Amino acid sequence: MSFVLAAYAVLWLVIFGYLVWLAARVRSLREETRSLAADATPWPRSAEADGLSLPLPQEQAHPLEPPIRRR
Amino acid sequence: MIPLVIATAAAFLVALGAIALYAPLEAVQGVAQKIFYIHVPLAWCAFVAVGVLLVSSLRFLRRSEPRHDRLARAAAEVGIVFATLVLVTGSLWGKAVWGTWWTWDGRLTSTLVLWFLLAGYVLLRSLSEGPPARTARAAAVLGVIAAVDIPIIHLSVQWWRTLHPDPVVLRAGDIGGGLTPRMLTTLSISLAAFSLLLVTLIALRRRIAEAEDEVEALWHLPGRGDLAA
Amino acid sequence: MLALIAKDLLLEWRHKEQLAAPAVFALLAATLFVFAVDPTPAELTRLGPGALWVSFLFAGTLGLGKVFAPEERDDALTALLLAPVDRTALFLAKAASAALFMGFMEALMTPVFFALFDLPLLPILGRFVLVAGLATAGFSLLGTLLGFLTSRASARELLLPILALPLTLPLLIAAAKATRILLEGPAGPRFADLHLWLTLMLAFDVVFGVLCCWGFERVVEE
Amino acid sequence: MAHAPAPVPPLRPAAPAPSPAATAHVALLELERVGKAFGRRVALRDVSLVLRRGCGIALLGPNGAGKTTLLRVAAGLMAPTSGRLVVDGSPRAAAVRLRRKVGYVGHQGLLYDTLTARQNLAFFARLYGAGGAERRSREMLRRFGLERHAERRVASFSRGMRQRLALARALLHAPDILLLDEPYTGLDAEGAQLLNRELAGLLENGAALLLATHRFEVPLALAADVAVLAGGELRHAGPTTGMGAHDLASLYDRVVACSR
Repeated sequence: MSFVLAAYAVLWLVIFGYLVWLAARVRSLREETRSLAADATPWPRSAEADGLSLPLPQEQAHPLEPPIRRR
Repeated sequence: MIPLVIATAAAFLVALGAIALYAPLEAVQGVAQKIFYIHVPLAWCAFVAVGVLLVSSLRFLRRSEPRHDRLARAAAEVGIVFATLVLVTGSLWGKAVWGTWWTWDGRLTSTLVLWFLLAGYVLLRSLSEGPPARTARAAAVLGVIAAVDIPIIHLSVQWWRTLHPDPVVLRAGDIGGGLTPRMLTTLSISLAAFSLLLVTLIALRRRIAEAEDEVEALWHLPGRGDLAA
Repeated sequence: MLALIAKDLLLEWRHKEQLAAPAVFALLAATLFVFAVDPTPAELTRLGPGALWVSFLFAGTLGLGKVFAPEERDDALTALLLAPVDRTALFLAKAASAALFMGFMEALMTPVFFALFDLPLLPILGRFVLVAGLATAGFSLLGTLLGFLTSRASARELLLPILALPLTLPLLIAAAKATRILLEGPAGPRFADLHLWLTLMLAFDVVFGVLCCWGFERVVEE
Repeated sequence: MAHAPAPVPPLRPAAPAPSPAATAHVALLELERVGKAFGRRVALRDVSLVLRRGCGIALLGPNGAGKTTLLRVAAGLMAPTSGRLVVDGSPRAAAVRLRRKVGYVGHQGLLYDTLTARQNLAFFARLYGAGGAERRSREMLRRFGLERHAERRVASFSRGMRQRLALARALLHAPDILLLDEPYTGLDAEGAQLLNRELAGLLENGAALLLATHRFEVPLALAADVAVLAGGELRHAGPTTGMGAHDLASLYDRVVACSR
């Protein structure tokens, strides 16, 4: 009799254990998204930044437009 | 998602009730036979999970849509959970009926090998470092190969068992035979409950896989918010 | 195709010492096994083949990890993909060179094993080579593909055996059983089963030969 | 709504090559509205380009603009997610038919470190078939000034010598189409000069060239067209006849600037 109970106990133990593990997985994903959103910085765009070898005259460098807002 | 969880819970209540009250006490094994009602459905679910893995891997290789890849990932992981349960309940049942924790019976041993294959699949995915698309394709190919190999392994384990020179001491007994109608109904209820559980877990794990892919995509776009319009 | 195999042989010849590593490993595994089990001569016929084949397959996985190593270093694989050679020929060439290396290791180690286990090799040599050939072919085909699948994984040396050994279990069982039946000789109780095991191995090789070529093509295409 | 790509003017043939090419400027390889996405990240969007016999195109663009992806798709290494490749006028099995005709040099050398230079070339020559592997590999070593190092292992090669050997490997089977990803990086003056001589020679007898680079003087030296790729889109494609280095630079910055 004890083995039957043991079997059913293990059944629920493993299933709920897996659910708890999944919940932990979701929490860690949420943390990762928060940290990613925090360090999103606008990307500088100019000829020098693109590693071009010819020195461009300064006045031709365009002012930086604000990065496109994500909808 | 919620209705699925409620349905599974209800099905299990009915199944447990049926197993405890409705199913008759089996003549030879007595109450220990009640493990049978979860051991067999678990084994059935493990093999269904592998089937889902095979189909979704093949579909992903034909048209590489991420959703097939996610389904394969979910099926493999849930498959391991069920395979582990099959092994545990199998050995508990063996201990209860024959007094030995492990009988190298053909079916149980095949499930053990199945467990290794699924573990290998999940390990390949988590340890791969190349571009995600390549990992997904590699995992899909492994999924197909593992699934095709299972029947061959099962056959060779059976031969390994039956062509064994020494007389086999412990016959694990044929699980299927000798079932009274009442037992059969209990088994089918329990089978339905476990199948629902399988579907719920796979659906849940697939949703999490979607979240994983979202986060993965964010890593590739640091700083620029221009997700493809 | 031959050019590919020739290249692999040339590559392997460059650092010959690496060839010996799997062979030494196989010998070590078997010797440790004997120490651990301390079998009586009668048991040796029963356990010897098992120890032999477990050691061969473990040593085989060590060799497999290196099959795609030269291609990984300077992305030479891309150069191969550029050549007008179809992917299956590429894969079969790699599998063939892996099989050659494994065969070389087995040829070296089998006499040593049989001597160590005091088992008669000569009377069964012919059929044993057949069994070894079938096992090595199947193992190299599957192993080469798995070697490629795990080429981008960390802890690759660990992951490859974990994947390869369960998948090639039928070969291990068949090879060990067949070898034992050979050792028991034609008078043995299960001599009739020999052809069963051989057909199983052949079927395994054919099924996974086709499947691995298909699989390689799927993964190598970007 | 993504910025509408500047209308792409039809590619007029480059200034007449040194000697007027005997064959008309027939198209060897056409990329028709090629797109390539890795999951959510779009690497190439709606790129159309034609590689003509005897014409060269220099591909300019900032890092991450998709130059390498474009070259790998053109070499048949990567299947485009949208659009198609047309080889000699037919899109059928383009990637496979492409392989015999393409010479590709990427950032890595694509060579076997543990083999010597001659063994590398001999192996690849045999791989491409059409006998005389030894002869052709020795010839290539000579043309790239590598005879002295023929028997040395590639692992011991400097960056420049490795790049020369990679170029030799790519030109081994006299390909019709040349795809070079920043071939001048790591080359010394002599190496660059050897490369220019080889490229001019190949262009002369009818090869098509697509070359990704960061240096403005390259397209001018080869009298090649220029194509500017930014954000995975082909911003500009046209000849460079009568353009100086600074005109090219300001054209580049105007084109790249408006892609933000």
